[in-house]
Amino acid sequence: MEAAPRLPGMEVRPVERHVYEVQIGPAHPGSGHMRIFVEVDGDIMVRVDPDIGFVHRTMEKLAEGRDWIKNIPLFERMAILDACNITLPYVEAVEKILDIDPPPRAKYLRTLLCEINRIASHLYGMGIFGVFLGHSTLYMWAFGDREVFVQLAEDLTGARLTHSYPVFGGVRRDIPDDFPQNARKAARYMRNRLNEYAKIFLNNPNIRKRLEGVGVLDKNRATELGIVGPNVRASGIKYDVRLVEPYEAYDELDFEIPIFEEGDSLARAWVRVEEIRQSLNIIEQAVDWLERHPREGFMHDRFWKNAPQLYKDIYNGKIDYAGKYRVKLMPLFASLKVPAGKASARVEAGRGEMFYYVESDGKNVPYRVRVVSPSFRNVIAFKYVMPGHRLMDLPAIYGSFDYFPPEWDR
Amino acid sequence: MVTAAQVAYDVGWGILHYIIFYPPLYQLIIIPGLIAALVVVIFIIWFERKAAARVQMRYGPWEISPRTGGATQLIADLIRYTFQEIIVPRTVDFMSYIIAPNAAVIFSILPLVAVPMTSVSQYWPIPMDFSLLIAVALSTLSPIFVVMMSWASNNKFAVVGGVRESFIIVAYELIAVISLLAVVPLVSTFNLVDIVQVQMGGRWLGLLNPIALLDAFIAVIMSTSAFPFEIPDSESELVAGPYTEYSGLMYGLNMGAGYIRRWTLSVLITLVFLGGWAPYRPGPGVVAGYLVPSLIVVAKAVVVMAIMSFLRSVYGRYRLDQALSLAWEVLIPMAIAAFGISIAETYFGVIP
Amino acid sequence: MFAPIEMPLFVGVMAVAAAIAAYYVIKLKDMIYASISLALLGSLTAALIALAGFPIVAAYLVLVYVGAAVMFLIITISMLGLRGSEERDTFRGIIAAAAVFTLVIAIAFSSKLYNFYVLPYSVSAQQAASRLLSRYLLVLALIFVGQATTIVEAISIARRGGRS
Amino acid sequence: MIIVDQLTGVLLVLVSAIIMSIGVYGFTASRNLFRQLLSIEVLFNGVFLLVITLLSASPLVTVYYSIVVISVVSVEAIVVTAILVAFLRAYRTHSSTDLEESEV
Amino acid sequence: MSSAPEKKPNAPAPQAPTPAPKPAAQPAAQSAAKQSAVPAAPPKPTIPPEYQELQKKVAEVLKGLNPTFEPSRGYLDVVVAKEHLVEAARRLKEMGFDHVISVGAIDYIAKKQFKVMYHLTSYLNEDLSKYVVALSTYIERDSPHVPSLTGIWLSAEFHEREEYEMFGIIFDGHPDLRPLLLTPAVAALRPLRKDFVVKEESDDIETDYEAYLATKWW
Amino acid sequence: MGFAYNPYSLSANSFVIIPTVIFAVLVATMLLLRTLLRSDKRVDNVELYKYVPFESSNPPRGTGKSRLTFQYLGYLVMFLSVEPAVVLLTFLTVAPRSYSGDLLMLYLILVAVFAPTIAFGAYVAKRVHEWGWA
Amino acid sequence: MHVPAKPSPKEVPRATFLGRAVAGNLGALAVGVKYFFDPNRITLLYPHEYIKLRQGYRGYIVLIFDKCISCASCARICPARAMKMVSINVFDKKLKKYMKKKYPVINYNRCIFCGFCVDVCPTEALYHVPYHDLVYNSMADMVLTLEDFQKEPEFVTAKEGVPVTYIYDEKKGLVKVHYEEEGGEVQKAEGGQASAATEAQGEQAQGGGG
Amino acid sequence: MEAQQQEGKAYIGNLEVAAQLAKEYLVKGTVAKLVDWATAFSLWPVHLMTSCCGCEIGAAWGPRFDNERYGSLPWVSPRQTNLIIVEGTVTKKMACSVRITWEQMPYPKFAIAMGACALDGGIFYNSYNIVRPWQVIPIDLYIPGCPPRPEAVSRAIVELQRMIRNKGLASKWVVSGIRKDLKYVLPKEDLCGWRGERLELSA
Ligand code: SF4
Ligand code: SF4
Ligand code: SF4
Repeated sequence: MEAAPRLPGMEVRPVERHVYEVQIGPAHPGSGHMRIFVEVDGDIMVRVDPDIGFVHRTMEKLAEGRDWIKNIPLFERMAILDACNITLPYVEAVEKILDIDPPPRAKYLRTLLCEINRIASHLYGMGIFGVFLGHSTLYMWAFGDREVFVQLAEDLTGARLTHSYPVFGGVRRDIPDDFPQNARKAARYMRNRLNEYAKIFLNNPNIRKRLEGVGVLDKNRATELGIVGPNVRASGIKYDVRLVEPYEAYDELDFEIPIFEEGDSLARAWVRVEEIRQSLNIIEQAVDWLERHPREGFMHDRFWKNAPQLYKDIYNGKIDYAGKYRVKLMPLFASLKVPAGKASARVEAGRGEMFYYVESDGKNVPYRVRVVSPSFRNVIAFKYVMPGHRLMDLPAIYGSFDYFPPEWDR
Repeated sequence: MVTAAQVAYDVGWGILHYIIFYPPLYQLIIIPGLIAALVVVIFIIWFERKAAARVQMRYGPWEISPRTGGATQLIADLIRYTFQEIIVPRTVDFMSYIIAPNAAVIFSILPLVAVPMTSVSQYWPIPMDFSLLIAVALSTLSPIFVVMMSWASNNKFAVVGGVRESFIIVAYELIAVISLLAVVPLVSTFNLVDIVQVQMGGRWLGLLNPIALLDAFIAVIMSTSAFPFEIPDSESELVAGPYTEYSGLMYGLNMGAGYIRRWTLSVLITLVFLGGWAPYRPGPGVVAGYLVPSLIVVAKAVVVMAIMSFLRSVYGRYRLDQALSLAWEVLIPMAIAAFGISIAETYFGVIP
Repeated sequence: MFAPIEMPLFVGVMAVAAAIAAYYVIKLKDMIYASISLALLGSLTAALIALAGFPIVAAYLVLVYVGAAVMFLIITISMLGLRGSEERDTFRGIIAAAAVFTLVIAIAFSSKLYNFYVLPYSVSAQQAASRLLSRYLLVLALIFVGQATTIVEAISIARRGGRS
Repeated sequence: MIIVDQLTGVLLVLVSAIIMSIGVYGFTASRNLFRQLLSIEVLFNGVFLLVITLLSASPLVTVYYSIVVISVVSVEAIVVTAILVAFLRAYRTHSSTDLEESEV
Repeated sequence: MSSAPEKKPNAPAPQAPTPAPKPAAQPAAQSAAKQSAVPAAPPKPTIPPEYQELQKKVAEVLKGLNPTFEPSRGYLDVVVAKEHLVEAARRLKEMGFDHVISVGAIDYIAKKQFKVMYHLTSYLNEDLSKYVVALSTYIERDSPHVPSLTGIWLSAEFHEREEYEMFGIIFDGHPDLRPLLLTPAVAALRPLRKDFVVKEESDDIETDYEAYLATKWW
Repeated sequence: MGFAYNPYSLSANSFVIIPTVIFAVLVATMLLLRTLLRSDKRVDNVELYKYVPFESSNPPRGTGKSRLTFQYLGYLVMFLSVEPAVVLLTFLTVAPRSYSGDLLMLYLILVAVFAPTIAFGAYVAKRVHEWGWA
Repeated sequence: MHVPAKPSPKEVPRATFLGRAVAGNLGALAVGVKYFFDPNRITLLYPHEYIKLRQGYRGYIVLIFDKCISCASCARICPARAMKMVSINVFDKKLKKYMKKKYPVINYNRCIFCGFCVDVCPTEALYHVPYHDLVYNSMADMVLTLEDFQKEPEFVTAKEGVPVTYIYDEKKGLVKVHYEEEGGEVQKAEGGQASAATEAQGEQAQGGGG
Repeated sequence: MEAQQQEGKAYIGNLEVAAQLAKEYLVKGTVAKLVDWATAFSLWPVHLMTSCCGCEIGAAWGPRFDNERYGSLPWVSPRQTNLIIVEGTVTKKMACSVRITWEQMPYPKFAIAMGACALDGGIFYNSYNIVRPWQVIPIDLYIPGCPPRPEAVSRAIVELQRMIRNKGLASKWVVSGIRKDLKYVLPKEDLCGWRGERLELSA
């Protein structure tokens, strides 16, 4: 064998003679911000070694040096396309330590944005999935339809992706006046659209061939690997944080958790489609609730009772220049001190269970925040599911787990 | 009296007639050869992008010339490629690296000299007795150079892409050969001119044997690795397949070679199944006898190619082994069946 | 009809090209390029055959031999990843080559020098086909059976499961 | 005119002899199995030419023979390669040395 | 309009949880001292009510291993000694906690200890799904060795690799203990340890105008 | 028509001379462009990885020419064996109409012989685990 | 109103071989052809059109100098340390003398447009302008001085294009309409502050006219 | 006279000088304009996602903002592209790849830094694991925002087209082989471990 080029500073790993090592990523269309060492024997992958960390921006460390409130935008950058779901457990955990419970309207608003985010995130994942299989139309459609929901989120929060919406004790804005009918229109539009998605993508014989029976994870294997989210529901496991430990307003809403038994890539794609349907239901219900109830109770009293009149005017839409129904933050937010204690919280983010462990020692910065994002728990699947498949299955499996490297790298 | 104008006219006519319309030159370089192919490829890539954009809720190339819908986009791309640096990596085999794409282009257009563009024997580049056979045989040569390209690049993605290309050749070649030759029993000849003449009355062979047409169509898509068989340069695992290391105009050439191959085979399909210059009967003279029929063929072939390009917006790509087993379990039996249909039609005298 | 006066010129050019291609098959270090040379050699042989008046054989050669067998070699070699040095026994080679060359020339020119000539005449494909069909149907069927056996045989040999 | 044809014939015989001897040279000189296979193929190319030239007096016979020869040759290439593959694989599995280093 | 911390007295120094066994039902009295800056008084940290029942079950399962339960919210913090970790893990797995949500380590630099926590929950046992249990142990900061639980829960593999590179905790028996996220040079810093301090460029939010304009921010 | 329209000249022009000229022009263009469009030496000194093979923007490891996709050799074998037969059959179909009975018979023989063979081949070729090296 | 979520087992729609091969292909092709002939384009022709963002959009930030009471809340809450307080001499109108006062300045190299500073400012001395599509040639341009911070950044797009908004539609998702047709002006007229919108609109009118 | 002769010799013997003169002779006026026009309308960004701004890149090439209208097509391999968009944070692990990708692109090439992280670290300004992209590659345009709106990406492309056409960046490169307005950085930090030692490659 010829000597591999010797480059200083480069880890040289021995490679079995009969295999051929392909490095996929980071500057590769078939990988996101990660590298996968794939060893192929002919066309069959024999060893897959995901090498992650290309987007590791040291959030856990930075969080230990920053004020509590500043960590919300920080953690949001993990997966900006799923911003509300990603920051919500942090907010919840801190609320648990503070022992406050946000008012119901705030809960519904959070739920609403979470579901909008979930749809946007699923559509993003489907779009990327499509482009992995060479189906550019699905990519474009998913991104086009995602814009509908991004637009909704923008109407609600004032930013396309990085909403920084939930804050301790409440949320930052209330819905604008025209939001309910817009949301309903969007929901109806999306339902029709999903049928066309099924026609051009999921039921397309070409795509079905690529996905059926590929990357099969059965119940026990999925449990052993600790896969989360829609992926695990595609394997027939009834686990969804919204189901087992309802948070925010989820225990008051009527929706289903779609479960599939097959556990292959196709089922994983279908779970997401069905979840989009359910999320549309939830959005409609939440919007109904918000419309029926008066605009009050946006923020926990503890942070709001001393608010001056100006703040209330802005909230009630009497002054409108940087958005109506805006919650002004009290200056104490800037240097909030949280009592000593520790808490964990989990929510069902777009890609699965999002888990935070927060420990405070009574200072104005956290003592330790441990973040486990759904994608981080799914990485292990690549290592154990891919071997034995063909090289061309790599994007199919990779895409079906709905990758988002910044999320797993944190 | 001989005037200067007359001389000029004669000389001009002479040049036109003996140089430009000299059949090999005309067919290789002008229509349907390099120049027509260039125009068509530019149009088709533009069409491909625009059609996909239409399906995909957007505009596609537009700003460059809003009035024509961005039709000059590909010209800009071509010029940009021309004036870009050509990086030759240190690890490549230089001569093969340079030669392979050029040879691929040449062998892609070579079948075009074996096809007639008119029924006037004066304008045949070669004797037409075996033209179908020669064209089919020549069209199988150019993929070899894609493999050579990938091997010369000495890049992992390129080599994997090259091997996939060779497997795809294995899958498509038999289909293409059988389905293109499946019309032979109906006409009892390899002469493409005769084949076109038979179809003059609107009895296109594609209608007599639609399965063969479908199969040939799919084989062409496969052979040029277009969607849904875009396997050799499937970008999600192999970055650009065999072309990964090529930059500048060399890459343009590579991409062009694939499209030119598709163009060549489309012309062949047009002649064999879609009646060639069919409703039109070539008259005497260069224009009526050569230019017009060749333009008709070009027009038909462009339509064929446009349909192929449209599939990009509907399909993803197959896996390599799926494409292979699809070829062996569905398409080759289909092609053999189409062949049988032709023989049976002959036997039972469906066509007089 | 006779061949045109420039026929030997064409043949000569092709012959030189073919000889060069053959030389490169032997010379090139990289097996892939050698196989590609072989493909070129096959094409040039086909061209020579076509010039000699048998385009149908030429087409068959290109389709079956160049398109298939050479492709097979290329793929197999690239799959096996054969590279590296090879020893050569030049002396033995030259002796053998010279012997074969003399032999061929001697046989060809001694017996039939004034009898063979090349017709610039195309074999009618229809004629050939009808003759084959009418006389050698069974032979053809046997060829088919032989081919089919080859598939089974080669597949069984090449795959691992067959042996173990 | 008959001179021209004969000249052509002589040329063809010559070139086929040259190609054949190149093939034989490669076959005898090299020790690499695949090189030998390629050399045989070169040899066959010469043979095709020679057959065509020598038999061209009766064209139909030429066509039959050459078609059969070509079929047989291509099939032979397959079988030989298949045997090689099997051999190499067996060789590989039994020995720890790498293929590329061992002179096959 | 000033901020809260100025109004309130500073919070007392942080009290790291003690590893010593302590009756879980009676939280430490010291928490009363921890009045926070937040207007209302925080509750006494206890075992959350919905976990009371689970706590009994877990205590029963881990009998003989001296489990202690630390106050926490949203999960049940079970602390066992390092020697008993593997056995406790095995029993918890038998009980139905079949995968790991998170493996987290905490650096209590004042006590010269690391705490390693395995947050567990269940997929297949639907009754246990609603609980999160943290199996944790304290280890010495100087010789950070802890038995790897990858053999019991495969899902812990990448988490343990991460904690390894971030804290330098060596998980004995881990099949593939390499740095995960960082390049070797950065991982050598053990970045999540408390003695690795991230530089703030300046804690001062106020600057001189000229200095501000003169600063090359990049 | 004269010299240039002689079938041999036509063939030579179409198959050899003009393609060779185009080929030469193309190669010359490429070499010329490569010489002309070179970045400055100063730049090359800064960009050390410019001329190394592309491997997803990692420092390259190993060489590209190596042992490759082996699993689909079965399809290849099948192709090679089926092609001569089928092409032979297609060649025979130019026979005049009166022979179509023979032709049909030959076709049926071909189908009868090759249908099971192809089925067997496809079945075996699909079982990839029997083909790999490892 | 407690309706717990329920798991609902579903199945991937399976089809028979023939159905899959024929109906699947035809269905996919039909959808493709349908959109080919009846495209549903939602594209914004960007430099010629631009989205008129809603009032609440968190775009670039402008300081209203007179309202600022130098409380430094904005700088303290800024998660990216993009805001700094700088002290300058200002003429105090009440006291009629020069005083050293602190004012915020912003560094757009850092700012993540989270809007915390605007939301925390007790006197609403900061506001967002509803646009966010500027690019810079050098990083020095993005460190704003106090004077620049009081001006709205130049909105180049408004000179080149016309404003559009998107409305929701059940059939087509988002539909692009021209801003004037939406009656946007009426809304804007109410904006009490000298906001970006009004100025941008003035520019727009010029752009539209020219 | 003598000088001329010497030059004449140089032309024959020295290919580089000859090529240089040929380029200077050919590429000016209309040809230069054409080159700039073509390059401006054919900016193909390479597929390199460095961080979460990639979402908005996806949206920017998605149907609503459709940057393909400018003739800009995201392409897969750096060898065929001429634009690199650094999409947000560049970590130390990624920096090597960014650098290699940029180096493997053929000239004339352009670079855009997108997002606060790519300018000055954004919210991660004091992270120990990031580098600033302008320390790694020379940048032409900066887009602030976190993430910038897709329109801002479009704006950057429009702006870059203007720059290319007004300043003749592409044609100037063609003539002189180097872009005078760029500082070619060699990173101070040892990103992939390439400094000090020469690359050894066995073919
Ligand atoms: S918007 Fe956020 S990042 Fe920007 S200056 Fe305000 S607080 Fe800082
Ligand atoms: S928060 Fe408002 S008033 Fe206070 S310093 Fe900032 S801008 Fe001025
Ligand atoms: S600028 Fe913001 S969105 Fe972009 S990479 Fe940085 S954190 Fe992510």
